[in-house]
Amino acid sequence: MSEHQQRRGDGKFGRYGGQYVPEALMPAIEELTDAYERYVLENGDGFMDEFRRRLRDFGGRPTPLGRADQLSERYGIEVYLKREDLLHGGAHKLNNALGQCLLAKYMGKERIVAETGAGQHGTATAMAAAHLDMPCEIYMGRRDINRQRPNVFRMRINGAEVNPVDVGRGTLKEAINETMRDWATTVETTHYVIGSIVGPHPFPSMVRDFHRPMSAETKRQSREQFGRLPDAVVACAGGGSNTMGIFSEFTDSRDGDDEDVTDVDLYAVEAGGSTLDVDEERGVAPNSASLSTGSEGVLHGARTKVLQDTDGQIMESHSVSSGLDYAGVGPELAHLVDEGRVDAVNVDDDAALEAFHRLSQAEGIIPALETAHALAFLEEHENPAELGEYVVVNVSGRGDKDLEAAMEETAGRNLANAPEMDVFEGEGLQ
Amino acid sequence: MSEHQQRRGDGKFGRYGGQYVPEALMPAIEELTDAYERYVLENGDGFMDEFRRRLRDFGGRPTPLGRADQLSERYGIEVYLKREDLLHGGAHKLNNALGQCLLAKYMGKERIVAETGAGQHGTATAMAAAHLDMPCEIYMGRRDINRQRPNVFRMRINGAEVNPVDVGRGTLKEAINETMRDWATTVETTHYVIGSIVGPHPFPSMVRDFHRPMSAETKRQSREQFGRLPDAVVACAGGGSNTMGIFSEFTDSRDGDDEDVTDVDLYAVEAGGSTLDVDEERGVAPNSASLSTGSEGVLHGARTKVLQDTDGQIMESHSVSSGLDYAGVGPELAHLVDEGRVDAVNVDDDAALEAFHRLSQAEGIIPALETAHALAFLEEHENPAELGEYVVVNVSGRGDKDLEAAMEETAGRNLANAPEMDVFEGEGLQ
Amino acid sequence: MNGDPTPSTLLPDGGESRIPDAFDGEPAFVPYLAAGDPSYAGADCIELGLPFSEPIAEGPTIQQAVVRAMEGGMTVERYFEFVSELDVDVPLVCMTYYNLIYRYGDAAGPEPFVERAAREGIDGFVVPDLPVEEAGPLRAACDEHGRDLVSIVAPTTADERLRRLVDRSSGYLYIQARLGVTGARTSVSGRTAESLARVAETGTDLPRAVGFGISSFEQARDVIAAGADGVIVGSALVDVVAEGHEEDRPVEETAARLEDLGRELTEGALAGAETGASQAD
Amino acid sequence: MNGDPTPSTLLPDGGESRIPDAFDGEPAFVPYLAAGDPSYAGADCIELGLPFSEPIAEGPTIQQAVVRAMEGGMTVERYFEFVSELDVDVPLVCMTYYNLIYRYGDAAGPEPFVERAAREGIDGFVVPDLPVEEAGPLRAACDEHGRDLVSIVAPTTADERLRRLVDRSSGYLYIQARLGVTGARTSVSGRTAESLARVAETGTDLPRAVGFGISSFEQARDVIAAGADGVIVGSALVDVVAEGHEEDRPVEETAARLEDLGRELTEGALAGAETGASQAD
Ligand SMILES: Cc1ncc(COP(=O)(O)O)c(C=O)c1O
Ligand SMILES: Cc1ncc(COP(=O)(O)O)c(C=O)c1O
Repeated sequence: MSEHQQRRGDGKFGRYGGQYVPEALMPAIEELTDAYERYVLENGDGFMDEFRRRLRDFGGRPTPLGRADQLSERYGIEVYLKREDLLHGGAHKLNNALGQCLLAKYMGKERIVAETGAGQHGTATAMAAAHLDMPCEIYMGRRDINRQRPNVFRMRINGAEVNPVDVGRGTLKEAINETMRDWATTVETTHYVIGSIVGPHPFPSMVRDFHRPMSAETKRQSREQFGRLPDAVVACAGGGSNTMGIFSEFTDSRDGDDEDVTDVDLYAVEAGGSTLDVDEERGVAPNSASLSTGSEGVLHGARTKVLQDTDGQIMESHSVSSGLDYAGVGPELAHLVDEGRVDAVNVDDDAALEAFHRLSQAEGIIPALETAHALAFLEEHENPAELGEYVVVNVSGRGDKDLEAAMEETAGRNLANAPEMDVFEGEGLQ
Repeated sequence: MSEHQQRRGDGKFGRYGGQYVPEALMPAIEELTDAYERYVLENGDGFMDEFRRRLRDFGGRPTPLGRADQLSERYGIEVYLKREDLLHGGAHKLNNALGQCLLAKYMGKERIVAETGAGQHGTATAMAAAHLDMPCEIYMGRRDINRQRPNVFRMRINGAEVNPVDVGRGTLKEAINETMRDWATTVETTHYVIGSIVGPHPFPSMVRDFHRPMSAETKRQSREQFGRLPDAVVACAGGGSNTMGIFSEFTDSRDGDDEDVTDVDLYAVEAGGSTLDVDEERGVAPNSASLSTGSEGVLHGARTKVLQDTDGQIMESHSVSSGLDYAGVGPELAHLVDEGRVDAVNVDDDAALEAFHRLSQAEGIIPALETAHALAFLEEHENPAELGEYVVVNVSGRGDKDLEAAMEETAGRNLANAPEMDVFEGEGLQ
Repeated sequence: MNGDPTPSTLLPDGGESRIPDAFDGEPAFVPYLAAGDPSYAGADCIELGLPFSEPIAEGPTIQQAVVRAMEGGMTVERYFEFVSELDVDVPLVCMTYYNLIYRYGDAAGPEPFVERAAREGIDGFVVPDLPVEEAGPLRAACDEHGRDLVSIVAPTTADERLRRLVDRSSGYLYIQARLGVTGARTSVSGRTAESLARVAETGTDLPRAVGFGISSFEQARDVIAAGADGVIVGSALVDVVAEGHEEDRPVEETAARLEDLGRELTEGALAGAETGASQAD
Repeated sequence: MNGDPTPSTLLPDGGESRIPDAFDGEPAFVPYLAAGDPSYAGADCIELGLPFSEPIAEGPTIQQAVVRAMEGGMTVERYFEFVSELDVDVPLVCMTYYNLIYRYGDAAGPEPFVERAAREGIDGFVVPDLPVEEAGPLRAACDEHGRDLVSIVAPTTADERLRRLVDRSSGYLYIQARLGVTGARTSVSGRTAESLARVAETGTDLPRAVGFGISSFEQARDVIAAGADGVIVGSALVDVVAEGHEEDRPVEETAARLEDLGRELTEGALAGAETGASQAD
């Protein structure tokens, strides 16, 4: 089997992956698979060249890798931050949104649809679609709409339609279902831009490849800045796109590297929510830790780890961060955890909020609440020195979208390091 | 006179500039002037090396220069965008805030104060101070606090104190006065990080130099991307820091360039507000066009162009964008306009709002309302082709801070290209 | 993946699927009902929905039915109990999503579910999120237990793919009348006729039932006239049930309305059969 | 910039500044009042504020007075009218910011303002935002019209700078008692004594008046005892005026209170002079 065929794959990652979608979508999935192979894997018509150019000139790649001086001191190790928060739109999400919108254009599609949870994928898609002059509709759960109003504004301002999804709890899961329905109706003219490394093949592989620059840059920048690869890379995992994006160059050594990239430890930090315990009765998991506590199932087109009850009904997940609040996870990540290549860990809501404030105050970077989970892992670790000398944390996004949510969630808790809140509540400042 | 001495200057730009500050501050101003010369101009102790490294690893420099496909088509010229909106914090402001906070550290100062209008300089300063582990207090007018709440949140989250200024109209002017008062009290331990190329020498020169990378990158990127320098560079002017930042390499040819940098046309776009007419009676200028309509005066430490009545009382200025809402302008910019090197132009509130929506929808970039003025200049121009073949517009910041303001201001107007607003008002989406 | 196509005539012993009989003779009327809804007499075959929390192929009507059923405490166990108590003498097709089939029982894989379903009297399965590529294990389990696995043919299914799909189907072919999700519509896509013609070209013996949006006499008539062997009616019936729920109607009244609508559609189908026959002349 | 230091004794003809006389003999009491506030008898010299929209060197008390005055319609013209009508026989010092001086009249530059001020009876100027580096043109205009330009000496003013500053001052030296802005405080910075000593070392003949935060008998006593020739009292008096405004007191009552406070401070200054004299023994 040639390198190329191996990369192309069959959409299976060990026992995970596959294409569990309605027949009506299968032709589109096949067409997309062909396009993925032709344009992404083989750079047909110079697709990848244009993609990389637009990532640079529109997206702002490469993003920096920067030393976190205060955190390094705090943990006694060298902490470096990969700054996806500086990508256009404020999160890693644009890598994928731009890649898929561009691919849709190469495929002759006329319309873009996407789901969104936190609104980050939706805003990224709206921006990419506007940039490429394509009409765009975003499905978003009603509850998320209320939690992430600024992102709703942004999508509308970028000219996208935002379609509220009222079914169920009104979060990401329902938005995905609804987008699939749209796609099943409009599949001939429309491309569905999935927001993470989930869904049927070729999405998990394709989305990972669009996010791969994170990893390639981290490799190069680590060598430039401290002369070698890091000992560990830490990223938060919702669907897992920022995780697989920054892990991907370390999971195989296909570039013929001298160094053993597989020596780099990889940590996927899930949202532990309020507790890892599950309320089977009500079908509620007060967390989003599908890698740590989920079981094998089929969700949204792929076999993977999911939060489900004994019948196989998908549970309501929970996280203080909308972007991690999802009952499934990418099949490749599930596989890498099974294989022992990636460590799945988790931190709870409180720890994430504290980490949110810690990074803001110590480094002058307000992280997304999703990202705060990755940072909390360092704090929660009994002995960070065990992680190694150089640790890279993926700052998957900025926290501007989370200001109101973070303030609200902070107000109700007794956090060690939160700023005085009264000033926000109209007394001090209004 | 050597190159170096010429650069150092005496703080005068033709008839403008100087040091009109209380005696108590003069020693600090002298100390700062020494530090500016030693660290910034002479790279003492490797200051500029560290500054450039932190601008890269923390700030995200270089920012991209990217072609605006849709605008280029619309105007029949090649429009390129310099993406300061991708700088950490969301505006060019960080260049200066990081430079001054680092300088304060080299000078052994223990505390940072700053004024802010739109909140962009305040957030940039809060971030830079947190990054460098220095305590920080920001003065902000009460009215601006109410107009720019997200930025207030961000400053607080970054650990800065935000001190409301209740005097007068509660905008930038009053905040500057109040910060000067703080500084006059604490000058021995505190550095005042001025937010634009205003104030007494050495601030105008120093702030310009910290913003100079915008210009140096634009030069290099233009050559890389279209093989020569642009025909024109357009930037919005409040105090004028993003303007002078991106103009500075084109105002002299000190780097011994072959090409005649002075062939590049430079446009400073001021806020025309609702009208250029002035209400002398009430002391109100419904615009912030000090270059176009102001007269020579002394404001906040420098002689420059200011909006004032016949007595010399400073007028209330106005703009839909808080960041341009200032009655003065940097002395160097005033001088360059007098000299004919820079063209001062202006666009009104309506044109700026339309440009805000236009860029968002056409290019997938939501600009700051300040930036929208620079973009509106292209639209308002009778014949953009007269500007030349290649035009660079400085996207000084992103519009996330302006979402609410833009929505509100849009709702009251009859703009050609605004998205339906009902969806934002709770009917459609809430 | 199971490479052996298994036409419905090749059923192992231990109980046979009754589905082939349902399409013998006159056009079949195949109502879709959520388990627990008032049962329906007059059907030739019943698709009985087992609700899944992520009904990605369903329109609003059936989504709401799913929510209703799940809030009413529907579980896989109760579904099977309901099936076993059901007093009808037509074939039953279980319509559900793959995860419920896959997760059932102690061992991973579809076999335990199929085994239990067969035991309770289910004749076959329609699984909207299981394309032929992933259907191997379920196909194997169905073969083992003599059940049918119905394939959906979409308007977008190209000819080559259609052949593969026809080869691996049993029971009947579910011809999807139009793109999109389930839900009652007023007209039937012109592509239905096209699909039926394309299926005919494959030379398959499998009956073709048309579903997605069938809700009226005219629609039933038209699809049968175009060559279908039966009509599948889901949302139109579920709407009647939903209305009954909303307006708190007695179960008998809803059942009577279902019967009326069923009769209308059956008559439409018969009318279509006549047209079809006369056209074929 | 005017290179010639011009001590206050060298005044050209055409009316002389009366300021030197104010510091002859007993310690001088120099109240600061906004133009328009009730006038004050008992002063040796009066600093009369011309309000500017950006009073960067003032604390809240005087900021509020500025707002009051500007809302009351104070203009440069009215200021001069007020000065010309003022019925006091002590020297008057105009305290304002440079822009108002610079902008006055048709020609740019400070000369027209100084000319008019001299004509209306102003003896000198204190301009808080005009350090010696920028004071050349105003100094020249003052010389031309025989007016004094008072320099402020800050606690942060280092010795070399102090010498330059002393050289270019006339009238008196305004010794800033502490860092910060104007405003009444309860104690006087220890740095005041230090400043006075450093000024003494320069050997200048110029009288030294201490201001910034002087509000009580004790403070006045202490600064005079430390070698000052006078006390400048601003915010403490303006507070009395502001209170009068707020509580709508009759002008005479406010004037009486001002007189009381003035007496207290004058007495403090006298007490300080005695201590100073006895210490000098
Ligand atoms: C900033 C940020 N980080 C992480 C995530 C989680 O997604 P993923 O796990 O696919 O990276 C999101 C999703 O919205 C996000 O916005
Ligand atoms: C995005 C942006 N652009 C421009 C300005 C105006 O400042 P300056 O004229 O100094 O660049 C501001 C000030 O807040 C700003 O936030």
